[in-house]
Amino acid sequence: MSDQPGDNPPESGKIEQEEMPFAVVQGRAVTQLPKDLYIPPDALEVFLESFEGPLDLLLYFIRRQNLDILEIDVAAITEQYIKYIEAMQAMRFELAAEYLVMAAMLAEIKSRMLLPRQVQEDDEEADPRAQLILRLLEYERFKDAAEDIDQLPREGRDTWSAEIALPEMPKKVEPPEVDLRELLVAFSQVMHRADMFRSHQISLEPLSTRERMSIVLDRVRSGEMVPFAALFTPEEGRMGVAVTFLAVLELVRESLIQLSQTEMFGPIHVKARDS
Amino acid sequence: MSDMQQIRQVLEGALLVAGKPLSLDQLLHLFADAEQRPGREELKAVLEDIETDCAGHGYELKRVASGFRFQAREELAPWLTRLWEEKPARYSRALLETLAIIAYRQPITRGDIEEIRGVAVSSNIMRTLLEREWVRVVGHRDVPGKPALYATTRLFLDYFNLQKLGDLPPLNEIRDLTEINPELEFEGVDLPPEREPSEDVDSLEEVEADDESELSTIGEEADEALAGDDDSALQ
Amino acid sequence: MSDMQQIRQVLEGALLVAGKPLSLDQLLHLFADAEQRPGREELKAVLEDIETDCAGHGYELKRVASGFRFQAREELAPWLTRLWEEKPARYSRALLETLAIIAYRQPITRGDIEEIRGVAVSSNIMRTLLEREWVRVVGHRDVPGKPALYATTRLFLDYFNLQKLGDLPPLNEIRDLTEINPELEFEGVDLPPEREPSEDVDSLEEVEADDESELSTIGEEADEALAGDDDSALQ
Repeated sequence: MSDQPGDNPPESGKIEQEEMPFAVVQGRAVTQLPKDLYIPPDALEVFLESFEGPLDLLLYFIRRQNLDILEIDVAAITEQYIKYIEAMQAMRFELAAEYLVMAAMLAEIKSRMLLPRQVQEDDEEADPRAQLILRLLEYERFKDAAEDIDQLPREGRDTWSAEIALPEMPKKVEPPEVDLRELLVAFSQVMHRADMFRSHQISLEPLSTRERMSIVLDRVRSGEMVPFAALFTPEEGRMGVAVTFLAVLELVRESLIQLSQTEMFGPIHVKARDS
Repeated sequence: MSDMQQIRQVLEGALLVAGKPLSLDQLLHLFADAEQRPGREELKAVLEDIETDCAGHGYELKRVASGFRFQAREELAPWLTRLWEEKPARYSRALLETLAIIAYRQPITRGDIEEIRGVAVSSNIMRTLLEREWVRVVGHRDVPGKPALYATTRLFLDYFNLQKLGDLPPLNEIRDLTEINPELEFEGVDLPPEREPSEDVDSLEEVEADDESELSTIGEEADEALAGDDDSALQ
Repeated sequence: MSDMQQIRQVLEGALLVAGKPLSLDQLLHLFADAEQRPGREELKAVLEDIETDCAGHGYELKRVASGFRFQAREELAPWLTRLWEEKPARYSRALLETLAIIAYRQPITRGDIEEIRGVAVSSNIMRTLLEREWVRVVGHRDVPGKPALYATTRLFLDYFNLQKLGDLPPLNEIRDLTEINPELEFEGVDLPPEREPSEDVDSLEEVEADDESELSTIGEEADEALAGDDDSALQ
């Protein structure tokens, strides 16, 4: 590996010998793109797109020379890379910024190599070649890993999950569970909200009356006349009877039931209103 | 591997993964290679073989109109149905509010509920409450449109362990709940805002250390997502 | 039908109809009845039995990250691929490289990936990986911009027929540079944040599926997956 890459001008024979030929034409290896050969821009584009970035392109150059990454002559690779970039630019091909950054970096490495070697005063300044080689090595690991992953048996390409038919099955859905506290919080919040939007308070009848209203309504629901007296359960005592009575009055007030009496002091009948 | 055995394996594999019945022609089409391709009779014989071998297994080879398919055995339905058993979803806030209003203000029309809640009550909510038999129609108010009057049921009381509606806390106590709500923090009442997994994780180390809780967070989110879906379905 | 035989049939049926991997917990959940429910060990024994019986058939019982699934044998792919009109998706090198870097270096930011690849990672690639649910955001690094940290998912492992990250093909070793090329001054060079690959994978195993308590952990995680119905995206 040459430590003085600057000695090799780009067109030097040494590099040409190392290069793998692009093609063999009439028995002669062609190592350089003929300058007069028209390459359709599309083809170049395809060529560039087959590389996953500047590191990939550099790896390609190294591989083309059958070299171990660790053995590369950074300067020679730099020459190739920059020639490639120049060719692309000559084709007025739009290069991704990364390629140009890499070109600049390579150029910098090369120019440093040209300078007389100095004892490194600043220990922290790293050898840029080493830095590049490490990046190439690291990238190559993942490039290989990507190929390995691509080889793994893949669902839908190499393997398929069994999915056979079901027999007739009844669908059952579990209804959600509700905690009473959830219900109370919901109510408190809705009442709170209602308070804020209203100037008047919603007054609630004692629950027992409202419940009794439901019960009475249920009794008369069928539409038939129910004897008024039958709505009362004497065993409940005075309070119970009073609650039922209040419920009936409230239902009448809300026009939910009708009371009818066919004759004076005759039995009173209760009927749901027109339903 | 004998030819027969290979044909059999191909058929088994295809019928298991196809996800639909396969006709004899489709099965034959699997063998592109003319030499390798079995005859129809041979194919039928192999299928019969496969069918016989299903005995004692959890699946069977069925012949349906469009061809052959593997199917799980009918007798397994009670177990298999559990695979799709949906986690009990949560009821929406709207549904709980509606139920609470019916409980406290019954008998009540939908219009009344809407007036209290300030928003429309969806038909789905009413249907859910009626299907669950927590609420029923006890009559109709004698006004234009004859709106139904809703009341709670015996089942409602049973479910919430109440003897009678009077066991529900009185309104003034309920109002206090609003103030103490933050302390109650019972599950399911207030869903926490969805949290981006480990948004507070700052370094690599923490990420790895935290991953246990990460996974559970993801799980919860999935649950919530599920609950949310069902909710919307219920509404 | 003996109990054992019934358990076996239920497991077979469930694994065949599920269309996705089922964890041990999910399998246990099939048996609602406490009396009928097998123990974990019993369940594992039955699964082993089922696995053994797959020999010579066109399918196998495969264990992947989220649980167990029946799948057609890999060797049958040349035939079975004819079942579908469409060719299986091919993924670009860029996508596979990005995926590989995330798999081996997780959790990792997009910037880190770009650093390794030397080229910008297109948003399309990240979106595809996220949409396929092979990759998810597990946190944010505490640096300006708070870049997202990416990691692979269980679905990624399932898709590639892996149980845990440790089953990935090992990363090539980085050679001892100073020895091979002493001339180059590697000292002071910023080595890429090199964690030992093996160590890497170990800690990640813990992240994905702690293999100590393997079965139970996998089970719980898979339950979550079921709840979220993660698989639907892949089907």
